[in-house]
Amino acid sequence: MFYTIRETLIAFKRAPLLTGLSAAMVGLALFVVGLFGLATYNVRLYLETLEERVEVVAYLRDDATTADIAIMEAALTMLPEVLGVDFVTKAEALERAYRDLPEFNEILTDLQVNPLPASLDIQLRPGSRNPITAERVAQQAALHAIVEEVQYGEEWVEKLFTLRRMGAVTTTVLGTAFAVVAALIIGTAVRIAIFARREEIKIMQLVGARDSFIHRPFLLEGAITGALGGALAVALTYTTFWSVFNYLFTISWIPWEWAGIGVSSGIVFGVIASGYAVRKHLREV
Amino acid sequence: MFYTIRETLIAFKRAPLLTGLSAAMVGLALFVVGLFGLATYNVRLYLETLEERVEVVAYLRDDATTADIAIMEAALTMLPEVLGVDFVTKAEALERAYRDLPEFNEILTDLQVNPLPASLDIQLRPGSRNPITAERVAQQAALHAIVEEVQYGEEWVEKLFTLRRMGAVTTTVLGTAFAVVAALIIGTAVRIAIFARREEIKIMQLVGARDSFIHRPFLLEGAITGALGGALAVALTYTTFWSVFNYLFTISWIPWEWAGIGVSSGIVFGVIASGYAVRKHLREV
Amino acid sequence: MIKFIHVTKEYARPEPALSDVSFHLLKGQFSFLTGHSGSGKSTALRLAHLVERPTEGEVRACGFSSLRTSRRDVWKLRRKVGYVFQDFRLLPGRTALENVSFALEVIDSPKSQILPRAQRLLGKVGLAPKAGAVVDELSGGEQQRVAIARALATEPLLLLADEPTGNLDERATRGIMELFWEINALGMAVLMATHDLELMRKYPAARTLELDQGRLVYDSAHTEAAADNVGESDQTTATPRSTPPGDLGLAGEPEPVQHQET
Amino acid sequence: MIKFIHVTKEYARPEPALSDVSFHLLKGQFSFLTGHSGSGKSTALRLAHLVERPTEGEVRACGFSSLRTSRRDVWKLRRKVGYVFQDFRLLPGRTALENVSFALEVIDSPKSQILPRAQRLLGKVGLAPKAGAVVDELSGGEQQRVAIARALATEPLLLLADEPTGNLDERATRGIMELFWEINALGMAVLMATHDLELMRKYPAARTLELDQGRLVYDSAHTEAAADNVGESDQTTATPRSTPPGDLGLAGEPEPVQHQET
Ligand SMILES: Nc1ncnc2c1ncn2[C@@H]1O[C@H](COP(=O)(O)OP(=O)(O)OP(=O)(O)O)[C@@H](O)[C@H]1O
Ligand SMILES: Nc1ncnc2c1ncn2[C@@H]1O[C@H](COP(=O)(O)OP(=O)(O)OP(=O)(O)O)[C@@H](O)[C@H]1O
Ligand SMILES: [Mg+2]
Ligand SMILES: [Mg+2]
Repeated sequence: MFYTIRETLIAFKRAPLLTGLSAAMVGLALFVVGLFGLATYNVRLYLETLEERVEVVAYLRDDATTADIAIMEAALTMLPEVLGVDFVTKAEALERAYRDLPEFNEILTDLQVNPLPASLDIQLRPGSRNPITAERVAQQAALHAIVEEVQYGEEWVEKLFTLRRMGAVTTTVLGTAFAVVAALIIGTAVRIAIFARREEIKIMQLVGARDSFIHRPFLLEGAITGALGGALAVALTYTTFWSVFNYLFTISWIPWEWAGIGVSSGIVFGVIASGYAVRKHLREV
Repeated sequence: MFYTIRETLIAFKRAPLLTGLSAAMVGLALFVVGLFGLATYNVRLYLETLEERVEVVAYLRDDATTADIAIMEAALTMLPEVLGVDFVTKAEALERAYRDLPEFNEILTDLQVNPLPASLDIQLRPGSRNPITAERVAQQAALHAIVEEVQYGEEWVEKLFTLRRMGAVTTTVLGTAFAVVAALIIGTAVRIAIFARREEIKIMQLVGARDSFIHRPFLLEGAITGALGGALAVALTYTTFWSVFNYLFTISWIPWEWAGIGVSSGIVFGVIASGYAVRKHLREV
Repeated sequence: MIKFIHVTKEYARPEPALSDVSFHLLKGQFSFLTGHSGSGKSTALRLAHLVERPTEGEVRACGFSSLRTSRRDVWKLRRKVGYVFQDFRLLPGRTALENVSFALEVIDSPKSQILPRAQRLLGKVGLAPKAGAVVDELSGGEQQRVAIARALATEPLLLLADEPTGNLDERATRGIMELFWEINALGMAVLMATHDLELMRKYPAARTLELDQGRLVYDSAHTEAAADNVGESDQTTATPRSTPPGDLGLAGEPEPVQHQET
Repeated sequence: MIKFIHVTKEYARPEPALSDVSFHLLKGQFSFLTGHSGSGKSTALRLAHLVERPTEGEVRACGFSSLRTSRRDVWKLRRKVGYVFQDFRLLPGRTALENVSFALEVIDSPKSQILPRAQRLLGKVGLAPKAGAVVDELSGGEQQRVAIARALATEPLLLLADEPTGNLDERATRGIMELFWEINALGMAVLMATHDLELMRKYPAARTLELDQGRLVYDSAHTEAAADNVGESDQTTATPRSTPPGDLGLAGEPEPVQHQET
């Protein structure tokens, strides 16, 4: 172990340029993934705020009593998919209509009685904002006798759901592609670096070193290169985040676990790439 | 020139692994940019379809004559910002309301006369779908006597405009970041490859080669590496496009000029990186 | 120690580098390997180290046969053999001391002995004051002596030395040769490729093998035998005519071919 | 051709590799440079090639002064000088022929002459049959001869040869030395570092410079002068006591220091 560490340090000391360049390359490759993660994470957050608007509205008959409404509200609140229930009176509904639908203002003003019904607005829990759950909740609400009609903006919910699915697929595809590319770049960088040291590997073999003995420092070197690169990637991503946040618009920093995963995968890939590259050179002698 | 080409070929022949790895690295770096370009291009196309919905609606008085309406339609059509004008009759408006606003169905059915006004729906040209132009067109429309009221969904237009601006900024920031990263990766790859050949550079100097003489093959090599990498990047991006198109959802291929720009920049960066790296090694001897 | 049995080695080129070479170097024997430039000396040494494998025939060294030892096991052979490469092959960027101690680390020497032993060997080849210098910055002769120190540091059973004095002046050459003789007297077999006829004349007690265009044309162990029936049987090769000097009682005993460890 | 004026060269280490060395190698003169391993021979040659610059003093070679020639101009000097490196420094992965012709291409020789001349020189060093072999696959002595052919191919005014026969057998050494003498007779100055005393004895007509621990302790051009006041003035160093053999009429004329072209 001591030998391995010392050999690795010697390699760094001997060819700081090579090590530095490899680490930089790894860092840049992971930075691409980091940037993408940052963008994805913020898009996801934005979609979530949109989703909060998904709600089921139960329009109530004008003859519903306060007690009936309270019972229904309590029943709905107990459903596992339901986050909360808001009661909107006829007056509040009219107010909203004035605000949201200016083209009807005239008509509404002309009417003697308030034609708009009272309603219970049912918000769904984050995981349940999809067409199927929304419909189920709507059916539950429709069972109550005081309900005139239930609506949940099928179209909007469907659209949002499609958008989310497309987003998820795109993110997965692009993310995977970037990760694979990053891995390949890391692998290539390490292989080139080891190619530049093939003579050394040969000499070690000639003086009787076992393959595992030759491997170890290179593996550790790959790990350190990966770690340095990962750290660099996190630093670059954070700098980007910070600049955008301060000079352009408000975005959120990715969860630190993501950063951790990035660095760890840098290390893993560094080790794998080194191992593969060294093995290839070992076989040649 | 002959010498340069021959030397470059020799370098490829001598260390195909090194050349191949460098080209692969360049290709992967540019692939990142290509993927991003593909995503950006398609998001842009999607935003454009959304923008098509930006329109100014002029509600007409019930006493407007067909002749008045025709004159107004003609006048509006002649405005440079206007793409087209659609006349929507009172009956059509009612039909739309039934369709789009189900919660008002009951009210609408109860009414004896149709309360909804006829309207002229004005579509704007692609470059003019922003709050300022929309307002100007709205003011133009309001000048006509037969107009009751003009609306153009200020909020929606504003939002879309903000979305587009954010999109443009994000694209520019991310795109620049990716391009810079790709350039750095290319530079690093070429530098590592040349580092692996520093002994050769030294020998050339020792036998009396002028710096420019040593440079040239490396520059050509950088150019070829860049070109190969660029071609690889285009191929990879196209493969991704093709897979997504066939197995996931319909997207569009980026304009071929973008691909051309990608490959050219690969070449330019290859040459610059080689030049820089060789110069660095030349100075050391 | 080393046994070549009708060994032919062909590289990509048409003329073989070695053709039908047979000889047997006994335990503790000292032998020069001579011949013109390109006659196959280095090739013979590389074959004995299993860096290359013969095209035909068999090479046995320290109990390892070229026919049975897999690539993954050659390190076991290499730990018993010291090799002074013609082009030194020092680890670049490391000091002389690091180069020598590296060879000791590789074979898992006890940690406490590594540095003192490396120091002592550098002293023996006259490089004590240069122990801390990076090898790339040493003169040609100094590098060669580091290579020699590295080869001897592991106390090998067999030393393969490829023109180990090519970059040394007379005084240094004498020192190195005395060192070789001394360690040879303790039982280490030596096969030393050299083109220095005068050097060989100074050590008439050593066996001499001469190659010419890949053929073994002279073996002082069979002065009367014609060059072309050399190595026809184990018996002939196993009987040395000239034994190395010093107290090497075992030199005459034929070495049994040990089977490779697994 | 070469003039060392109180040259001292210190590397990172405390003891200088050369201290206060002064000598003047005349046009067309043949000189051996000898000394023990590590005495500074290669350092002196590198200084004459402006690969290194002196710490103190001045080196002039072929009209280029170490004090006035910038790094960007050294290629002009190198085109006039052939250098046989101690470690050969051949371009890896290329054939012997490519290595020699490369040196000719570098100095912009007429294209039609490059291959024939490279071929002829490989023939002269006895490597005609190996012209097409990749240098990495040549034997040590073969590589050394490729290096010699490369150095001579450009018809240099000055040959710096660093132990050019260290890997060669006696016969090949004789061939190379004859080649050197022959070309020297046509006017090429030679400064040859060697540790082969016997070789020097065979060419008593050549001048001999001897270094010891970085000091010039013997110069056959001043046999009576004490070693420590060697090179005190240009006058002493400029007068050769022994001139090389052959028809070198110009050997005695001191060479005017040309100023570097720009
Ligand atoms: N890897 C190789 N591939 C092809 N040919 C080779 C290889 N190594 C050596 N040769 C050829 O085999 C022959 C013998 O080479 P070897 O190195 O054994 O000679 P040597 O006796 O050591 O010569 P020297 O005294 O010059 O070192 C030479 O002609 C050489 O060109
Ligand atoms: N680049 C360098 N950095 C530091 N020290 C050096 C360097 N090159 C040479 N030396 C030291 O300078 C001294 C002279 O070296 P030089 O190579 O000139 O010796 P040499 O006479 O050529 O010896 P040899 O006959 O062994 O080749 C040696 O002690 C060597 O270790
Ligand atoms: Mg050899
Ligand atoms: Mg030297």
